[in-house]
Amino acid sequence: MFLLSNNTLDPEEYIKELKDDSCGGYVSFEGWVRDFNEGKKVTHLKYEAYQVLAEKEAQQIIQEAIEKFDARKIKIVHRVGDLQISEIAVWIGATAVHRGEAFDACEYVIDQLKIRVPIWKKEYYVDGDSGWVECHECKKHIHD
Amino acid sequence: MFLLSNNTLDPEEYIKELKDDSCGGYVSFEGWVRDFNEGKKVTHLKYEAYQVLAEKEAQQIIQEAIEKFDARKIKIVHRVGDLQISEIAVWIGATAVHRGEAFDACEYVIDQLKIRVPIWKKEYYVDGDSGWVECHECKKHIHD
Amino acid sequence: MKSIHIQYFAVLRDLTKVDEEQRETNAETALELYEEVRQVFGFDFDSINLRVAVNDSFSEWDYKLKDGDKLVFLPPVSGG
Amino acid sequence: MKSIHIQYFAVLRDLTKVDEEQRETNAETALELYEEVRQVFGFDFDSINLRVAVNDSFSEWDYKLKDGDKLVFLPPVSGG
Repeated sequence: MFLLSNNTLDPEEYIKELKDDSCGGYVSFEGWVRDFNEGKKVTHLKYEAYQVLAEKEAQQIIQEAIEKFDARKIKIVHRVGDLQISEIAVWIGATAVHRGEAFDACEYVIDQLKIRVPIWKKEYYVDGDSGWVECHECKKHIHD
Repeated sequence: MFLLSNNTLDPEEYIKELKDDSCGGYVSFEGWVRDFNEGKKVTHLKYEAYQVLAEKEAQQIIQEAIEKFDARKIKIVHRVGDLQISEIAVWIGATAVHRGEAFDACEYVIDQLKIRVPIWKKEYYVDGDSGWVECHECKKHIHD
Repeated sequence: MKSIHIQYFAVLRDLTKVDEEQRETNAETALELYEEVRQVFGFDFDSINLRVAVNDSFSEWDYKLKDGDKLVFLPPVSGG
Repeated sequence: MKSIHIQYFAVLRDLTKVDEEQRETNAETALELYEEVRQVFGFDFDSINLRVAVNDSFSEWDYKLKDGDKLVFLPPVSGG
């Protein structure tokens, strides 16, 4: 299951949906907002999502991970809106009968999410500058 | 840091010690008590530890993981005493600047813990039987 | 003339200043429509660096536009 | 004669029925001591399947016992 949230993420709440007496391993990943990126000090950031397609693509990734790695349940929650340093940007939980499957599934999901799911991050820097991350790859840097 | 706990594990509490504004990735593993093992239905189980050596060995594993994978902080909490189905037997949290390092460190710690740290599991089955896990490898099965 | 609904996100939206528009166009393909709006808003990105979604699914740049289609031009993603 | 403190865990403790004992012994090595207690308690495990800890550190089976040492014979672990 995939969820976009405007509010502080609450992993303890999400874990409840994954509980399963037949599962021996649970792996979770949290992406935290770092205070530095590419040598610049970050004050806060903003995520926005193309919601309908993000949900479809994330659901597809979850399905792939379950099939590839024999995982049981996988949930993804991604924050949108304004985030402060150290807040959780994304939470992923994966369960499986054995732990190796849960590790593989969880890592696959975050790796794929980062390259496929239409969510964008804008970083705001101490020097007043800001920019959409990876837009140096688009050969243009935006200054507000 | 390594901790043995007689009480229900509390991951939300342990995560607080790992928070770090310079870390972008946090991976955690939980080992849950399964209702089935090797074809037998499990009712509950018991863990016991050789505490002093378990602490030394776990601390050594944490140090290895930090050095091998450039992880920042790692914490392990292992339950001892009587556990019910679906309870957390072990919790491991690992942080790193980048997510791949956190995944690798966390998986290394649980893999090594399972083969090196002197903790033993006794399973109790629906049929009234019980046994120390892996003792079929010692060529003897204990019946209480 | 076809009427196409276009949504803008992230770096593109910073340039368009609007989240979405309904555009009357003679463009035949998704790529032709992108080149049209690129001129209008001064996007500095080649289509090769973007992806396109049609009616909420990923699509190809040579997709043949139909009246009433909903298009989104997607900058490189950076979630997670 | 040396006096050695021995702790028992898990499957071994189920057989000894005691957590620990202070044993007077003529055994020279950790292995000799294991073979001695194996006889006493009827352990069915070869030393090859166990590990030994001396004074709270992993050690070798040919470790030369000293008076006052603290030994633990470790069944295969199964934590996690």
